[in-house]
Amino acid sequence: MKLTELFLVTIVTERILRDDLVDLIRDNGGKGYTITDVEGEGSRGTRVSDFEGKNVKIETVVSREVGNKIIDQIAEHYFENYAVIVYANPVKVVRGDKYI
Amino acid sequence: MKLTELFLVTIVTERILRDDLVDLIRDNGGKGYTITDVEGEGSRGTRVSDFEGKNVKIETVVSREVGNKIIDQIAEHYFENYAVIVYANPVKVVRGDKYI
Amino acid sequence: MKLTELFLVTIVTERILRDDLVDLIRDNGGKGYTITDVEGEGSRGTRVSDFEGKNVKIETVVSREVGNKIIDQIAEHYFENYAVIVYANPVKVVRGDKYI
Amino acid sequence: MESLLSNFTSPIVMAFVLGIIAKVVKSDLEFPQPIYKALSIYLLLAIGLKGGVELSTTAFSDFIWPVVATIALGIITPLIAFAVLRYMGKFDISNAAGIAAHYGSVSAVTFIAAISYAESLGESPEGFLPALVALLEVPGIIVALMIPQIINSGSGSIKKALHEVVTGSSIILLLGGLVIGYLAGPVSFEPVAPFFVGGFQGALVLFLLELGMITARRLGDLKKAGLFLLGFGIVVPILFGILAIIVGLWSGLSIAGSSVFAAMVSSGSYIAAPAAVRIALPKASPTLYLTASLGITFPFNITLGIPLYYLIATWFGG
Amino acid sequence: MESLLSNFTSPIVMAFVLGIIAKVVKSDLEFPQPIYKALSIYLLLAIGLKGGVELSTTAFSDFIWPVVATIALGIITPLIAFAVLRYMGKFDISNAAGIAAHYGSVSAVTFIAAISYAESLGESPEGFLPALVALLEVPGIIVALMIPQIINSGSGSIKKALHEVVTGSSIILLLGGLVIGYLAGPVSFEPVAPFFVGGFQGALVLFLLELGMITARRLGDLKKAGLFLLGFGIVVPILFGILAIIVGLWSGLSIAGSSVFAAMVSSGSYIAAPAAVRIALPKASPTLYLTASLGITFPFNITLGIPLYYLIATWFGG
Amino acid sequence: MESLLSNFTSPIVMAFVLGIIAKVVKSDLEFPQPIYKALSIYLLLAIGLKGGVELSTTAFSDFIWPVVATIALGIITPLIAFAVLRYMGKFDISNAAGIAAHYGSVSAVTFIAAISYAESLGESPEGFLPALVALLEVPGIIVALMIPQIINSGSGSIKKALHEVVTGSSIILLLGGLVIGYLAGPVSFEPVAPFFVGGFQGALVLFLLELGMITARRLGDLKKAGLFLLGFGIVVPILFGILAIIVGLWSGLSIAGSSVFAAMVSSGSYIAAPAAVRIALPKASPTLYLTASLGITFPFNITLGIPLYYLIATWFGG
Ligand SMILES: Nc1ncnc2c1ncn2[C@@H]1O[C@H](COP(=O)(O)O)[C@@H](O)[C@H]1O
Ligand SMILES: Nc1ncnc2c1ncn2[C@@H]1O[C@H](COP(=O)(O)O)[C@@H](O)[C@H]1O
Ligand SMILES: Nc1ncnc2c1ncn2[C@@H]1O[C@H](COP(=O)(O)O)[C@@H](O)[C@H]1O
Ligand code: NA
Ligand code: NA
Ligand code: NA
Repeated sequence: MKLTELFLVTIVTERILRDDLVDLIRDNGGKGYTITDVEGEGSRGTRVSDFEGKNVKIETVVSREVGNKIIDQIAEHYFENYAVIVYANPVKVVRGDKYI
Repeated sequence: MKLTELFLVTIVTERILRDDLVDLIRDNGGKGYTITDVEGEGSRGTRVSDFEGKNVKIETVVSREVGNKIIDQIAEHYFENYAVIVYANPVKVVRGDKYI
Repeated sequence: MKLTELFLVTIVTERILRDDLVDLIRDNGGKGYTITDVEGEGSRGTRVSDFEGKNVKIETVVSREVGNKIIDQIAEHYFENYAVIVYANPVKVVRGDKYI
Repeated sequence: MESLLSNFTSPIVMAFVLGIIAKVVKSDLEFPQPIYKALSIYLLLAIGLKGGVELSTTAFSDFIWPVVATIALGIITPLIAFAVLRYMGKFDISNAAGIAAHYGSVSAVTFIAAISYAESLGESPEGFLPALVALLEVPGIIVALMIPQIINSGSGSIKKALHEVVTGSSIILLLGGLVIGYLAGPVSFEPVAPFFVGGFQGALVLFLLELGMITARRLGDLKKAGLFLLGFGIVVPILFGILAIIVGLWSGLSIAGSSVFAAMVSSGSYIAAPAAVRIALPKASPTLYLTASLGITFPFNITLGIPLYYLIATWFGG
Repeated sequence: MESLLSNFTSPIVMAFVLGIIAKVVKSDLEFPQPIYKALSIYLLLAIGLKGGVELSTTAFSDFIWPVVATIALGIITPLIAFAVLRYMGKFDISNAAGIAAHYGSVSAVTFIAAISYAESLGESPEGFLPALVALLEVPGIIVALMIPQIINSGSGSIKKALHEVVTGSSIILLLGGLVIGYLAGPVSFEPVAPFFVGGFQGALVLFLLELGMITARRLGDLKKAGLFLLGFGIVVPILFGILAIIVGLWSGLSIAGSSVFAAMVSSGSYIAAPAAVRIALPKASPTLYLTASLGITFPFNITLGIPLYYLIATWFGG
Repeated sequence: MESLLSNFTSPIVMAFVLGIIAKVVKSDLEFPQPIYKALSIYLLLAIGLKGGVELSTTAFSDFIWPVVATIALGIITPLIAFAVLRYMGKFDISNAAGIAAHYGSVSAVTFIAAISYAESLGESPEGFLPALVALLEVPGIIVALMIPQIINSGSGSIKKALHEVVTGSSIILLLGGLVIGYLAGPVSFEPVAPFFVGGFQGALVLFLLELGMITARRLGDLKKAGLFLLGFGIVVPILFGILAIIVGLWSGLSIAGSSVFAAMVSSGSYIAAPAAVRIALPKASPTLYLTASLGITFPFNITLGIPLYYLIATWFGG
């Protein structure tokens, strides 16, 4: 099976940003995403979404360029006021061209 | 602590394939797996499992050979008709020989 | 955006160890963590937490040293008697200095 | 006309509409998955239990003919549906069989809504009808899945699909409930009645709220489904309903019972069938079969179909 | 005094205290998230339904003035709260407006607890009060979010926040319930009453157990909130309560009705408002507004406030 | 004999069997985790509340001796269990103590099933028995966990385990419910009774359906547990049951009360104890203690044990 090297960008953030970030991913050329309900702690405390299910983790497999764009956008719009962590690592993807 | 380099194979797919894929992992020599309930979107739309809890993410830490076998099998049996994404990345595992 | 290379340490274990491991991460210098409810199978069978929601996955983004300390501590205290898998991989983190 | 209106002001139907509205205005209202599952476990078990308790006080001769009628319709309806879809609708074999499997089976919620409707009019449909729901659930799916196997060798795993249907949670709960209710009888059932009978209608309101939200998602797929399927999803249920009323009355069911029977037979499954079809006929499009059974026939039946079947049953049986 | 004590031995209030205790002793007691959500869906829908059924038998002239009073207080209270926070408390614009939005809106649970309290004393507050809860939920948030827009251009997205509030699940459920209950009327409502009325008080006990646990987490933030906010969270609700009693009695509400109205007006939202404020005023600190409305005012109202409002209403209206 | 049969046709017992069957035929029936948790919160709180309300109308002298009896048995039974396991069964210290901790504690569901059984026979066991369940939950676990500490220094953290037991959710809910029920009394309890009393038996049916499925998973481990443990899991509960009947009757409990007391004392914990043992005795095998208490003793008690204890109590006390 041919494997393509792409990037897995992982975002963990407040649940309230969920739909916004999905839009952000799509608008920057992401072809898909996977969302998990998670809990967590970091440098910021209180969430307004105590009632709504804590944090979400959004993972998206993208090309390097799309990944960079997504990261930049998140940094610009959400880093200042929201609880969010973003990291990326290379992954080998089957049928990788579907996701570029 | 001695760390062994192995591969983390991640599969996100329709919930209905869950048990089949667990069998597939075992049959190809996987020694364990971790399953998470997730949601997501990609190129395929409707799931029959709207009622059943969306997608599942299956992660398995395996040797390179086992990983390749698993990927090939999934590609052969499920890529045509089902919603599925598969990717892999190297990880350093503690007590790695347990998983080979 | 400047990206820092750090390590993502992933631990999957019995739910009953959840709070202990969070303490262990903090005590060794981890600055945050993300927890997911998961299911899984490995070499150990029965969990006492059948009622409590199976396994948990704990992910923490840390520096190499902190990661090594965490891994060593877990190996020392939990490997003998509990179901646990630990692995690590490098990730590029945005605002990485927050997590060192 | 009036009885139609009374259906529209039933809390059950209005909750369904509220669910649709919530999604149309993009509300963040969300029904937790586990609650949805719990409600469906509760509803299916409750139907089974009540049916079983009733069965325990019913003479065998009263329900043997309805049983025969149910099995017959369970075999005939998917065949008719397949023929219509394949030869009139020009669907390929997989899709025609996949959709047919849904219409051969039954939607438990449609059944419950029909019972509630009849009861709201002061009628009392036969108590053993839930046993017929359990009976009708399986054969239609099997018949439909067999078609591609006979025509050519289908690609999916029919054996796995059969296991899926026969041991599916709805069958386990319905049948299990029936047996428990039957063995318990009215006296042992009494202590659990407040939970399973008293709370039933209210729980149904919540369930239909969620079904409305799920259906709303399907409505977006209506375009992809096409005009033929839209017509199919309304006309074929009406035909099946009329057929069921005739057969039902003939088998000895009361007028109200026949109208509920019609709702049952005309309804399309959207829990048991989709899972089985996805496994046995992986090439069949979930968009098509789910849109038909959940996006078209279910809302039609719940709002217009049920009062219509009652009207027709009254004409035929009066 | 006695009526105060009777509030403390109500299962609802004691369940709330038990929840706090559970967290204080670090019990592993945990309320599953989906259950919490399901309970709040149930409670909101149930309030709406009951209110709607009552509305269907109430003359328009009976509730038109209370409606006017509600809207007026929905506009005035966030403005007062903002002024107090900004000019006496020296909070910045974002935080003052963010907290004000919470106090302009309403806590449905406080409302329910007030109804239960009144009923436990043998009173019967007006049945249409839930309609006022739905009415009061939105305008206060809008007014408060507008303030920073008017003073300077606020940074967050006010449009998104408004959509969030207006289509929020509490509004959909309350309003939807009201309409369904109104259209159904007492007769169609009867079959679902055991679920939505009979089970209501008990479900509320579970809900308050969980609210107690959530509140306990807030208590840890009390220090960060500061003394001013602590005073604000107690004194301002009392003032709003007195204001509401006067306006309520004037608008024709009964004594019991006015006391419930006071609990409503004095309460701070902790579901609809936080989500909207987080979006529209991202710089406002969730710690401040959640601690105020959920950590201070809610426990105060549920234990002391409600009996107090009843006492005052009796003085004023007697 | 007849009363045994009547136990087998109780909806509760049959739901348990249905759960086992569902797993044996590999049905996809699944009980959502949060629902399971919610049901157990509900059941424990409901037992507590009902017990508390009863306590509030019971004279102190009526239950002081049963309290003493409960504590005594809570201390003695784990010691006996340990001795049997260690010296007859040749288990190592960790495993013997770990299993003993389970049998020193109590299974709330077994208790409830025993109450239901007695009530189905027209008996009315003492209303304060739930208070004894809360009392019996803790000491047995503590005693058993102490044994390895005394014999040699145990490896796990006993302090953490004790905190786990004493602040565990079952204690918080049972004790909390008792106190709330006691303070509320019958009058304040009335509005929540439909939820906590009316719905109780039905909720129990759902709970036992799930317990059946969990137990079925344990049945696969029966082989690993070995013949000795199988015998232990049946014979020791019978012995404990007889002991409890004698002590219970002596302490003034009624015949029905003594039979329920026997079910309680003979039962093995499978919620509180496993968590504590896993922490305090990490070397003890969960397979052994869970299979014994949940896979053997629980099904035995629920089907045969409870009617048996009733029979014996009738002999002894008649
Ligand atoms: N070092 C970390 N490792 C893993 N997850 C983290 C880390 N720091 C923060 N997070 C996650 O990101 C969320 C927001 O972090 P923060 O913005 O630091 O409050 C937290 O609630 C965690 O779920
Ligand atoms: N680019 C992507 N990144 C992350 N997850 C994806 C991506 N594409 C698809 N997925 C996940 O895989 C599932 C199946 O994808 P697909 O086969 O493209 O419909 C989706 O529902 C997502 O959960
Ligand atoms: N090879 C593996 N790949 C992924 N997850 C694993 C693997 N082995 C074990 N796990 C996870 O770690 C848990 C404990 O594993 P073990 O200690 O082997 O029983 C399992 O329940 C799985 O969730
Ligand atoms: Na049908
Ligand atoms: Na207010
Ligand atoms: Na015991």
